[in-house]
Amino acid sequence: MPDMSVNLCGVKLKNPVIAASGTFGYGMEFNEFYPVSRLGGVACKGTTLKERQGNPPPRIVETDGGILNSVGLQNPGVDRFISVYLPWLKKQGTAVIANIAGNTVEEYCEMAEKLSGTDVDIIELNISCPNVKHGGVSFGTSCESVAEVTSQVKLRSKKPVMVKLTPNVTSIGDIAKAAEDAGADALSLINTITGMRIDIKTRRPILRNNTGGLSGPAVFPVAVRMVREVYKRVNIPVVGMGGISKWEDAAEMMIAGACAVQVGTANFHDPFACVKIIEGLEEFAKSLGLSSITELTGTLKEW
Amino acid sequence: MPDMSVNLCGVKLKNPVIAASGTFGYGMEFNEFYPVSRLGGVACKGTTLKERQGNPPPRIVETDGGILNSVGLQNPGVDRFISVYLPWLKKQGTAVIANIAGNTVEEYCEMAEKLSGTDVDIIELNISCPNVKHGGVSFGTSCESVAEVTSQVKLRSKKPVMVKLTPNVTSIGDIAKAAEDAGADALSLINTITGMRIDIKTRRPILRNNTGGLSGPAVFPVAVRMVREVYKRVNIPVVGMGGISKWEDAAEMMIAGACAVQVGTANFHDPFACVKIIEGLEEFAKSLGLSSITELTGTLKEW
Amino acid sequence: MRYTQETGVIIEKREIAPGIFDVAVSLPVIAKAAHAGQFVNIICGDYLLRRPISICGFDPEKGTLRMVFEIRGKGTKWLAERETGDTLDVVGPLGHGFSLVDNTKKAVIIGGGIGTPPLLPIAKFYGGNATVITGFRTASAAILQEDFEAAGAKTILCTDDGSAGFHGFTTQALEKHLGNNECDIIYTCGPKVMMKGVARLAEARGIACQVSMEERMGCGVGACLCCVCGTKGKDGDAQFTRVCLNGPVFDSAEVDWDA
Amino acid sequence: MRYTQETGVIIEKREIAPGIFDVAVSLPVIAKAAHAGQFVNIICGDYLLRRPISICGFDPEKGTLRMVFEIRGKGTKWLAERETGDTLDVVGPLGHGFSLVDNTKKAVIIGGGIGTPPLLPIAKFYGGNATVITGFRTASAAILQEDFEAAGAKTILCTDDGSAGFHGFTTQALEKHLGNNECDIIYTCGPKVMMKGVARLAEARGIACQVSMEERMGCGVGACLCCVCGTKGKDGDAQFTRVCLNGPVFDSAEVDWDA
Ligand SMILES: Cc1cc2nc3c(=O)[nH]c(=O)nc-3n(C[C@H](O)[C@H](O)[C@H](O)COP(=O)(O)OP(=O)(O)OC[C@H]3O[C@@H](n4cnc5c(N)ncnc54)[C@H](O)[C@@H]3O)c2cc1C
Ligand SMILES: Cc1cc2nc3c(=O)[nH]c(=O)nc-3n(C[C@H](O)[C@H](O)[C@H](O)COP(=O)(O)OP(=O)(O)OC[C@H]3O[C@@H](n4cnc5c(N)ncnc54)[C@H](O)[C@@H]3O)c2cc1C
Ligand SMILES: Cc1cc2nc3c(=O)[nH]c(=O)nc-3n(C[C@H](O)[C@H](O)[C@H](O)COP(=O)(O)O)c2cc1C
Ligand SMILES: Cc1cc2nc3c(=O)[nH]c(=O)nc-3n(C[C@H](O)[C@H](O)[C@H](O)COP(=O)(O)O)c2cc1C
Ligand code: FES
Ligand code: FES
Repeated sequence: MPDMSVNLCGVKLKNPVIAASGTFGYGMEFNEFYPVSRLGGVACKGTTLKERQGNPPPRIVETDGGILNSVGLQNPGVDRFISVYLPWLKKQGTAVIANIAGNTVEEYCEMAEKLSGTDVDIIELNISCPNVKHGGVSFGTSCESVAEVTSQVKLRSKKPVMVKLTPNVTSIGDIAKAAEDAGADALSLINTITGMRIDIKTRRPILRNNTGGLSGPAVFPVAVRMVREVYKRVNIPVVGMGGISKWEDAAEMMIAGACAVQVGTANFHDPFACVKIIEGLEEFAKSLGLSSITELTGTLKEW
Repeated sequence: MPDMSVNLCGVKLKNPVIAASGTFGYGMEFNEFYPVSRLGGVACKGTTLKERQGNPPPRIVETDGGILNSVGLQNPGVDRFISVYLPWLKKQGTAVIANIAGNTVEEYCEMAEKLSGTDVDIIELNISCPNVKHGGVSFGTSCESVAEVTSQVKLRSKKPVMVKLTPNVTSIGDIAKAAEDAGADALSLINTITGMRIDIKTRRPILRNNTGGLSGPAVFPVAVRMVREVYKRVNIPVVGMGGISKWEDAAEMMIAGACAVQVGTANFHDPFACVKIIEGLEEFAKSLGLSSITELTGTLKEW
Repeated sequence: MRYTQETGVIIEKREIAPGIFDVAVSLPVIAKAAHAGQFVNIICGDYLLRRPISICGFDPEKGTLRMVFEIRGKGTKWLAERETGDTLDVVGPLGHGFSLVDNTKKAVIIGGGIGTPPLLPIAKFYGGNATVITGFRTASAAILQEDFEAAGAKTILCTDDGSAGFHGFTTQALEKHLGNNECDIIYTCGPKVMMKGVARLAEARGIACQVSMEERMGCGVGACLCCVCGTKGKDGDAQFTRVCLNGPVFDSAEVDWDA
Repeated sequence: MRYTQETGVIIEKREIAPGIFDVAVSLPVIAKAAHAGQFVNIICGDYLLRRPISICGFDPEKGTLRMVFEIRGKGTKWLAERETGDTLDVVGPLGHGFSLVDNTKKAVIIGGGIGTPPLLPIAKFYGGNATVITGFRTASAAILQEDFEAAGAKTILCTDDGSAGFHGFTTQALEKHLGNNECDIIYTCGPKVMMKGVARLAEARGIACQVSMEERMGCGVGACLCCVCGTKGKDGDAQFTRVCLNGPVFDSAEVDWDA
């Protein structure tokens, strides 16, 4: 049997499949389908310093091969995350990734400090949420601000810091390099691509927030390309996501350069998506005679 | 009957539907399905100063809701475009948009000069082709180079100049504004989003060029959002494209801000796509009691 | 494991009004766990998001679930094209349903259009103590009248165009009914404006009222926060609450109708 | 209007080898215009790109087109699931086919695997003057042998595993055949390496050779330049030429096998 575990900046994941932030809550709901201990990890819903109500509904619309969402970081705030949700999830026996989003660099730092005193495994810096007015994606679109928030958080965090990148940029490679140089322990990508759909009868955007973030199979080729670009540019681990819905996609993402993957939108279609991807990857590794699934990562032979 | 014609920077199109560059050749082939005179216009295959062979095959791969292509501007060069293809197409009775791509600003200018002496209706500056090594998309990703190439071409062109923007940028609004300020007569968007797909058996990119450009329904929400963003930012006409495959999509794009649309990938699925979109838009305009299809443009009521 | 993903065979299908279909699907696990007011989430062909459909009936013995749905778009069109013998991929039972406590109380049930199906199990519970007021555009769009009658409920049919029953809105019929009859509890499902009107009438009279909300959904299980509706927080503050997990049924007093 | 988009009913369907299907579709306009070596482009379910399939036979009187295809992926799987009575959206006839000029000449036809079907009309043209050499992985994968025989052609069956006929490659069988027989023209369709081998044998002997190329396609009609293969330009320069319009059939001397 191939070894399915991967080492993500010092944290051992039992397999390379992580549920993506915002699509899986804190794991409690999907735990009613299967034990979330099956997963390599759970990236929790984006957390802010204070509780947030998020954007008014409708918050989701289906598009060809994807969805747009505009949840806008509804969450109970970092303190309740730590006191209520984290203990439950940690008890299940899977790596816990806290996903944090601030309005200011200082907010990111405060949250990182608070989380440093918990048994969270990794902090994922969400500098790429397109659905909030302040902070969010604006931190992720320039090398300077990426470097600034990353280096400041690194000073105050005792946990490994994984920076989550937005695809809404001209050069994902430059942004990735800036995060690495600023001390990021790992990178994850892609967050959603900003989009809009309109109801032609009412001539209103379907989402009450006007725009939303595109995810799902539609974005997969863009995600693979960006993961590849980043993998070639940095020496820290890259976690790939964006449109992964079956094990073949996960394998493709790993071959492009991902050491682990996150699965988001696919959970909506098939609640067992993550489990099936883990099983499929294991079969694949077996059929290739790999001793470890990590042997896939970055093995793409470009033309 | 609603008036279906639109005025695109001084050129009257009989209807707002233009076949998108690179998907329709010079119209000869689709003219074997229906008279291309039915169309508002044809944007011709991207033309370079000298003949180009393009990239080796495979040049296309299907993805969820879209395709990646890496044709790489195979074309006979601007002189043969002018002597062989343009006369035929012009004779059909549809607006002819010459799409040009240069390796240098000077090449763009030379082509614009040559085309100024022909009966081409509009020059579309392709500063957004992701499938060539030099020039192409690199011109389209910074405000400075967009401004430079646009203003230089404007000095040498007697034809209206429509600048075609790439979606692979952090702020499409800034780029659009730079093009407008440099004298662009119109803007068209979006070109393709760079992506990659991998054959997990061979661990090779499926496209021989490694990466390709994503088009088709998958990109539609991104295109609508960008067209909206650009429409709000500039005062010149915007031609919307990216994933339009039915009249409802064209209507949505116009409501977002497009004065006309281009249809590309949809022609591959349904050779009559453009004709059906024209008919559908006309029915729609009739059902709304519009006297002119132009009344749709930009009528979105944002929340 | 509170939630089940089950592949079930369609064992019966009828078009009960133009564009409205009544199906029975063999889903033994879900049927056993189901409760009035809950819903299921169904894969419709190649569309990415599942479509939520209310449970109109459940037979734990036969292991069947009954659903009534209307063609509204691509997904429901696909669903309507399935035939007896075809299978469906269904997740359920989902959400927090109606509370049914004391069937000696007098219940009034108000349904509007395709909001009517989830109310049938309530009528079955209250039997003769239930009055069912349903509203439809026109006579031919009316559904489930015989089912409500078979449950022993009194029925008041309303149509917008007066082509059958009471000519007017369900809220008007409700107001009339409440003037002359006892009522301990009200249940409603239908268009938002109708439910808002029903809630106002109920609250004015101090009658408990349960409403079933509708919202576009992602996960359907409470994990993504896509499906929220406005509710009043403890201190009266507006907040957003998940329809799929905390609803679809809410106490009308909780709902912030203007959010 | 050289091209037609036609919706045709499947009037016959058979699985002629595991995973290989033989269908007859009613497409009167396309069938009337079709020529050996051309292909059609078919919508397969919800997939965006049409799938190119060669014309294996055409009956202008009955108005039917015959196609033989193998399940290779999602699209051909969808196609294989269609049944008699279902309709297909087909564009055709497309491309530049085989040139068939003088049926008194001796023709040798070499097909590999699923490359065999487009060769059947050639065998019908040459009849007794045709020798058909076909190669398959194994005996059970062999197709169309009776059809070639019915056309009056001599057939030489090769299998990679020796489970039927000649144990070895078609190119070996061809070399043997050419050593002992007259041959004026060669036609081939199959895997690229096989065609390259055939072309080399033909060119060494100065025999004209027509090859049918395969490439991933976009528009299928010559407009998008997605489907090119390497060919030798007039001055011997490498260039890329559209398989869908200038091919799929090329003179073997034109093809740049290493592009
Ligand atoms: C809890 C709940 C119970 C429901 N019960 C029933 C029922 O018993 N019978 C019935 O006919 N309908 C019911 N609906 C509405 C039904 O889900 C929608 O009509 C259906 O999703 C429309 O899908 P479509 O693909 O046909 O429409 P499209 O407009 O093509 O769908 C596009 C997207 O929008 C979503 N969407 C569109 N309209 C609605 C809507 N009204 N509510 C939620 N999502 C929507 C779809 O799910 C899909 O994701 C219920 C909805 C909810 C939330
Ligand atoms: C001119 C021509 C004639 C053909 N004639 C036949 C025939 O008579 N019988 C037959 O069985 N097959 C034939 N093929 C091959 C057939 O088109 C492919 O097997 C089919 O497209 C695979 O589609 P899929 O969805 O099943 O596979 P997938 O791999 O899922 O397809 C993904 C994409 O790649 C394309 N693709 C994959 N393989 C090929 C291929 N070999 N050639 C071209 N495109 C490919 C598909 O069209 C699709 O766009 C022909 C191909 C060409 C170009
Ligand atoms: C409903 C929804 C909510 C999301 N919320 C968050 C979030 O809170 N923080 C975050 O970093 N990413 C969030 N994302 C982005 C996902 O984590 C992921 O990056 C993206 O959806 C692409 O992956 P996918 O195609 O597998 O869904 C959200 C995505 C969706 C669909
Ligand atoms: C095969 C192919 C070739 C293309 N070639 C060109 C080109 O030469 N010049 C150009 O400006 N755009 C080119 N494009 C981009 C299209 O014109 C269009 O911007 C893009 O495909 C998005 O529209 P769609 O989704 O309707 O196809 C090409 C697109 C495709 C699919
Ligand atoms: S649909 Fe995901 S929380 Fe309700
Ligand atoms: S497939 Fe478009 S040119 Fe051949």
